Amino acid sequence: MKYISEFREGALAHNIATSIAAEADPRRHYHFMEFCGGHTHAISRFGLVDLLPDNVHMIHGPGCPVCVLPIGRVENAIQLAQTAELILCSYGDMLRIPAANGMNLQKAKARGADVRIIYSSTDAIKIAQENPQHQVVFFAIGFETTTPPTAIAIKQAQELGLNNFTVFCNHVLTPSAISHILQSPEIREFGVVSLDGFIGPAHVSVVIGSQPYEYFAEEFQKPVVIAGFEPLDVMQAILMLIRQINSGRAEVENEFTRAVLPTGNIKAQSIVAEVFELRRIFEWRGLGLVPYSALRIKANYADFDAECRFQIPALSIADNKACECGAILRGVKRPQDCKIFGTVCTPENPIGSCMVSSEGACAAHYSYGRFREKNHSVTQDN
Amino acid sequence: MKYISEFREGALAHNIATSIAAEADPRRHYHFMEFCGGHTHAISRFGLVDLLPDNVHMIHGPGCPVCVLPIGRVENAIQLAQTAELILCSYGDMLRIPAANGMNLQKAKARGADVRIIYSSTDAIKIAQENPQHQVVFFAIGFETTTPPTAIAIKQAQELGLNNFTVFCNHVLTPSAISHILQSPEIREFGVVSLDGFIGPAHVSVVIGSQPYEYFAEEFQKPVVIAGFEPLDVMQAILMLIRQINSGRAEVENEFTRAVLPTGNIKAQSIVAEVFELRRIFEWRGLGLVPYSALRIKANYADFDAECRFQIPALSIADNKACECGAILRGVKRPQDCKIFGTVCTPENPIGSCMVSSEGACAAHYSYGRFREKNHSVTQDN
Amino acid sequence: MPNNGKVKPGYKRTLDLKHGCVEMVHGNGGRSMAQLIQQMFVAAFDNEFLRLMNDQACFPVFGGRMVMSTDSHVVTPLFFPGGDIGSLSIHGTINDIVMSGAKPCYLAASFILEEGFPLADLKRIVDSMAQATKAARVPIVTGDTKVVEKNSGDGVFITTTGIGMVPEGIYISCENARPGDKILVSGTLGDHGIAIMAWRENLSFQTNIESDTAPLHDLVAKMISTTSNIHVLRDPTRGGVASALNEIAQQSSVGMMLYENKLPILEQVQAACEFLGFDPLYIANEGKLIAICAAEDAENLLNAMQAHPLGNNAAIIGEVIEDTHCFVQMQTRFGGKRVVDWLNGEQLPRIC
Amino acid sequence: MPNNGKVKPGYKRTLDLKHGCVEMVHGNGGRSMAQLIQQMFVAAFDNEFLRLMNDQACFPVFGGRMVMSTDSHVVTPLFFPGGDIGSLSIHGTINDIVMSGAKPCYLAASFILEEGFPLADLKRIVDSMAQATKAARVPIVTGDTKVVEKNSGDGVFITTTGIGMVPEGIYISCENARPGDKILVSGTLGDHGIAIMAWRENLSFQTNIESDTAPLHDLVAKMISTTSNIHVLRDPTRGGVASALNEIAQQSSVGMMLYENKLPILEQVQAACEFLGFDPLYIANEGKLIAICAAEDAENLLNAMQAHPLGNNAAIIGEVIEDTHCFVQMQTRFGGKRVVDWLNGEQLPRIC
Amino acid sequence: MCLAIPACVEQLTANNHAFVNISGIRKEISLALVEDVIPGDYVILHAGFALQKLDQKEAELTLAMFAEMSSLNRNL
Amino acid sequence: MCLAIPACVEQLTANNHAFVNISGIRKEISLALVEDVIPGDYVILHAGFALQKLDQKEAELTLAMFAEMSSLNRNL
Ligand code: SF4
Ligand code: SF4
Ligand SMILES: [Mg+2]
Ligand SMILES: [Mg+2]
Ligand SMILES: [Mg+2]
Ligand SMILES: [Mg+2]
Ligand SMILES: [Mg+2]
Ligand SMILES: [Mg+2]
Ligand SMILES: [Mg+2]
Ligand SMILES: [Mg+2]
Ligand SMILES: [Mg+2]
Ligand SMILES: [Mg+2]
Repeated sequence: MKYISEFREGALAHNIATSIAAEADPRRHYHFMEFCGGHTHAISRFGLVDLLPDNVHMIHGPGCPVCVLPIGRVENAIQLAQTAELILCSYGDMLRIPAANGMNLQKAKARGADVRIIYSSTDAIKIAQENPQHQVVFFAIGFETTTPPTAIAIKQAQELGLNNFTVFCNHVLTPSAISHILQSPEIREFGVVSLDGFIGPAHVSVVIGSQPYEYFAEEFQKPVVIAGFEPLDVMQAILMLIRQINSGRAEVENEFTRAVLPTGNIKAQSIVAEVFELRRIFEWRGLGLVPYSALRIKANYADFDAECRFQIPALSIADNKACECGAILRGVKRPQDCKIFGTVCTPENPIGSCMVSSEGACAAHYSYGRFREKNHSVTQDN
Repeated sequence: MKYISEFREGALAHNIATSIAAEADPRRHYHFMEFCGGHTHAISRFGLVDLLPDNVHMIHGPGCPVCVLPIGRVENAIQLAQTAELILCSYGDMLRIPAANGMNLQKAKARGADVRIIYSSTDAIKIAQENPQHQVVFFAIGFETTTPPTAIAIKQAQELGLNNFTVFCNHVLTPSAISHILQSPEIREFGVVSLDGFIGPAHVSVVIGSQPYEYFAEEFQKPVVIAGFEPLDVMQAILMLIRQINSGRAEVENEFTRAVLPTGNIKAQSIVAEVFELRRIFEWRGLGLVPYSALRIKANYADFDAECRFQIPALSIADNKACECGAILRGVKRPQDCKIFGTVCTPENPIGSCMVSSEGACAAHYSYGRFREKNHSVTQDN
Repeated sequence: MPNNGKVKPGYKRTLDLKHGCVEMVHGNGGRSMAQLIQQMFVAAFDNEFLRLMNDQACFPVFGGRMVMSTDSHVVTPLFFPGGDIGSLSIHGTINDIVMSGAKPCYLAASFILEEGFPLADLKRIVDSMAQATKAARVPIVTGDTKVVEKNSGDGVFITTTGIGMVPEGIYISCENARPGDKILVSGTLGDHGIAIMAWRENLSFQTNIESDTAPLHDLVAKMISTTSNIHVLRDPTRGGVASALNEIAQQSSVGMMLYENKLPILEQVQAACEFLGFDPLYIANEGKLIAICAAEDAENLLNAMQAHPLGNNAAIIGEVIEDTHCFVQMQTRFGGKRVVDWLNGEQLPRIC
Repeated sequence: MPNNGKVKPGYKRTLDLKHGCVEMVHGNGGRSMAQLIQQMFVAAFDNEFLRLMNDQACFPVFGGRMVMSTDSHVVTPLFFPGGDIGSLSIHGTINDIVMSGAKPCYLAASFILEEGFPLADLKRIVDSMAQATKAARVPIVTGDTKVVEKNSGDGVFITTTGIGMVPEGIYISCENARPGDKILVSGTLGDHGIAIMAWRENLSFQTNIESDTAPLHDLVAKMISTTSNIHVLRDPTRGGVASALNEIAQQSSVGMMLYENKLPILEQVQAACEFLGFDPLYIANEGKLIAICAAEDAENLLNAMQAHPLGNNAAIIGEVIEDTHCFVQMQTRFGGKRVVDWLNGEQLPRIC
Repeated sequence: MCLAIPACVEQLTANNHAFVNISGIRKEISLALVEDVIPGDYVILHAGFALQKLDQKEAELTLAMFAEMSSLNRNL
Repeated sequence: MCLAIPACVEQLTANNHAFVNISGIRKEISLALVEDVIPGDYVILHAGFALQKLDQKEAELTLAMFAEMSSLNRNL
């Protein structure tokens, strides 16, 4: 696989690992947050932790759209799906996110809701065309990467004059989330969490470019290295972060030059700007209310806004008390710090959203990393 | 089974048979038409032919609503059933009637049409209430017996204000059919068919009474005995017909006094009169166009008339050329006179309608009487 | 806190049998499926073969003649007076095995579950199967579970397959009917079919007829020990006695003559048939058998059958005759004759 | 004119295989069903046992250890590159039988047909089954057919059940894996699952990957003749290699260590997995097996497998280790380690 | 034509309906087409509707006539 | 987050779509978010859309850097 396989070469990884080991200062610890679930997944899937020295710590951030969607919005989607004569289109990722009472879209589907799993936003348009007598709602989620396809679908619906297609918009913004974390009391006031640098998103940055990160590097004096999602990219980014720290720099560097330009994809940005506008505030699971952190559909396109067409109540539903997702998403705790990790909360019966997506910190640790726990406390059960 | 079992007593049958044998004049033949499929069925099911002398001949008449419905109307029903978002409700009898190209409602259902089999007209009302977003059409067929329940359903729909319920009305009238047969050239002009008397319908007469038959007895000088559908009733009616003929009478007699009054069921008649009116002309399978032989829904109830709500083309589709149903329904031929009886035309793949209902002359002969053919030409096949 | 390595066996969170329902994950080969199989099926059917949880069961057999039979069960409603799809699926296959004179030994059960089917209902069905296998002393030794999307199935379909061993000297098969043989049935006809129909939508009527679903291996064992002259055994399920006899007539190239006045039919069953326009000879039975045996043994066999709880109402209902056309005929109560043909079309409620 | 008594055998009007479709009457036990069975199934599967058309098949067996296995097949789409539900249903059950080391002997096949299913498609499926049984030399000796209403099924479901005899001295079972044993697979992983997915609605992509569906009895016979030290055989179908190995680890109370760089995976399969967000270890195979054998015999066995057409790409992919937690782990290409867990949830196309 | 059977009215129910009993089979039917039906009456049931009351006296008379013919025949 | 992979554009199709090839897997995707894509280009494919052209020269440079580090290490 051209441009994939080359970036997974084990031999090269060993060399970068050797450089990291050589350059990491044994007298200190390095704490890096990979903001993105994509990086979390790569780290787990390829077992990168085994290639890093003990004093280099990877902290999983909130960059997984599945993990950060608040229960209330999932509940809204479930209620939409349960509406008679309504088809809810969703990416496969959303099916297992637990809402209230352990309900999720998959269970709603099993109980009769018409939920269609789509691969692309344009599939939802097709379904709307094929089912003129049904309302078709696209449950749109995701960061800046996934927003442009939603914008295209809305514009397409307008061109086609579809009157049975709407979008339930839940698109969120990466920079706001990073700001929020850096301004959190744990980091800012109490210093409970030391965060020495960020690995910046790969595909989000393809769209928004590297410039938006300059602010963090300057304002918070944290180095940022934008990296691809292949394991060599991640290793290289870690090395680049160590080098910045060792040399006292806090800059935005781009390891993913093959796809990320400083300005990103201007065309995609302008299409998004045409269709969407900022929400004043939006709830993130784990992070709470984050100002200017999400998008909504502009009034011009209100005909395609499910929040205009349907009664969608603002629900704020608290997470399960035992669930530590919030702290985990902010980098304050690790999955194994959660009391119910691997016992009550498992990938089959996730309690928190971090146990759902394979990019979620808890799911990644459960599915890929469990054997590392010294007492193997969480065993294969049955 | 009270009032059923008593009328099936084999011992008593033997006695009536003895009387028939004793009283039938050996020097002549008696040809009796049982107008109704109910009698045809009883004769076949209980093997009554074996109890009659050789000179008493039973001729099966057109009194089976399945057999007389013209292909065009069946085709209309199939097209309705194939309409998107439309539910066609039908009595089970209609499912296998062949229309053009061997299609029938059951095959249409298999190919996706929404056909619901109901036991009562009120079931159709229930289905309409439960499916407000669908058009529900009741495929109403039958003689005077089945018409009142349809009338009740239409009145009920009006009371409930149902705007998704209509009736595709195919109700036909018994007396017109009998007239038509008696006036047919074979009987009237050429005397090809000798018809010495009629066994009059059981349950039709429950509704219309015995008076309507007086006309035939007088005008055509044919005795009529109204009889119940149990085998003893049929035997007794045959005996009564023989006695009338032997004594030169041509009267209307009532064997079915336990349910038939001279005036019939006045209440049912008035409900029917309120909802329906005569059609000027209607096609009968086998008989062709018969004047004033069917009912349509009155203008007052046009909201519930499928022929008003939907485009229902007048289709006149010829029967299969080989099919002798027409001649059989008029008593001119017997099933075994049809070239394709039991070969191309079988109950599994009926070509004509007489092979569909177990009351149809061909089906009755195939399913119950085949063994009687001297050369057993139609064998059990496979 | 993470538990300390002393995990007791079994899934941390057991199946929610109260509110849970079948989901696609229960069929995907992953851990949820393993849990369903473990906690639902293995728990109920427990035996040494199944417990190994291989994709196949292994067991010792002795040489000889073996029979194998399979049936898919797709009944609506799933629960009905006298039984449910679970017990039916066990009895059905045991009976097909037994109709060769064999002793049923092992069963396989395969489930096709519709997404959304309540686990509580599944549990009820599985328990009913477990009870039926226990009563019949025939274990389910292997199985399979598939889940299909909502509206691609109908709650649950169960396919059971059984194997059994035929005792030395027994040769019972549907091509063995001979002119002169007597035709017996083990009890009243049509009970199962009518019990089921009473629960169909748009047809509902009240009755205390119950399904006759029952395993017939005991009865057959007794019959075989009474006479070695049984030529044919057959359970008249779908299509009823009429279709079964037509098939046998074909297979044996014979005709048959039934006596209408000997047919054991419950009055309620007859009444239901009258008002729906059905004929009890075409209605399904699930705990009855047809036996065809040499005339000289018929009375003996009848007595043996009547002495068994499942053969109380057994009767000799006719005889095998010569007929190159293989017609099944009936002497009516009236002294007339008629053909008793195969079932044509479907049994649908009629107005004429 | 009515024909003169010289009726040739067979139904007067044969099934309309061109335009016909399954109707409820094909499942009601009447003559239409008999015709479907005769002209569709018996005609295609013809053999001395089936031809008797009893509700069960009877055949001789020799004493010894016998295996039985059953699987329902519910695949979508019904026809796919490399096979169809028909061949799959034969191979699936033969393979489950064979995974015990047994020689497959007889099959039963039970069909659940959805009203409206085209007879032409059914014929294609049945012919494919017939060909598969012929190629594998394992006859279908008994069967069943049910018809369910439109939208209560999904075209056709096929449940096959097989029985086979285990040769003297063979004891292969999933609880026999021992630390130190080597883990082999017979070929590339995930071909079947990806070939199927390419045809799913809303997911369509073009590929020339074909399903690997194949009967493995020849390969296994060869393997068994090579070494008597095979401890475990398993076909990694639903849930893929990962789920199968987790199950075996549980059953044998061992751990496993896989080597990522030894896994035989077609580049196209890997590519499809990358863009859909799947892992080939969890994708279904239908013509592959996992073998676990004593270390000293592993190379020998590998050579034998590679010499067989169905084992060309066989590889030693890992080893059995001691682990009270029964983890299946993998040494990644990167030199890291990770758990290879059971499949969680469903394999759905993802955006993240 | 026109499948119909005698059924015994057991219990009147709402909306001019009634439960009838046919040898143990109970079914709710409509009385919209008949008048003055009370429990104990027999009605002719067709497609869920009572078409008419059955005149029990006339039924007995008919049966008596059959029986009489019987004895007549025996005397022949 | 944001599963996306490099795919080679093989053939432009109607409505600003194109067939891409990923090691033999062909799929039709939308080019609505990118400009000036021609067959032979690699694009980053996400949820059925090309998000960006892949800069092949930069990719080679990155790989070269990895390789260089490799030789450096060997020299250590
Ligand atoms: S293990 Fe489950 S409950 Fe605990 S933090 Fe993770 S997702 Fe939340
Ligand atoms: S046998 Fe068939 S084709 Fe011939 S008259 Fe009867 S119904 Fe018509
Ligand atoms: Mg069977
Ligand atoms: Mg059976
Ligand atoms: Mg049977
Ligand atoms: Mg299986
Ligand atoms: Mg359903
Ligand atoms: Mg199996
Ligand atoms: Mg299998
Ligand atoms: Mg298997
Ligand atoms: Mg069967
Ligand atoms: Mg379907």
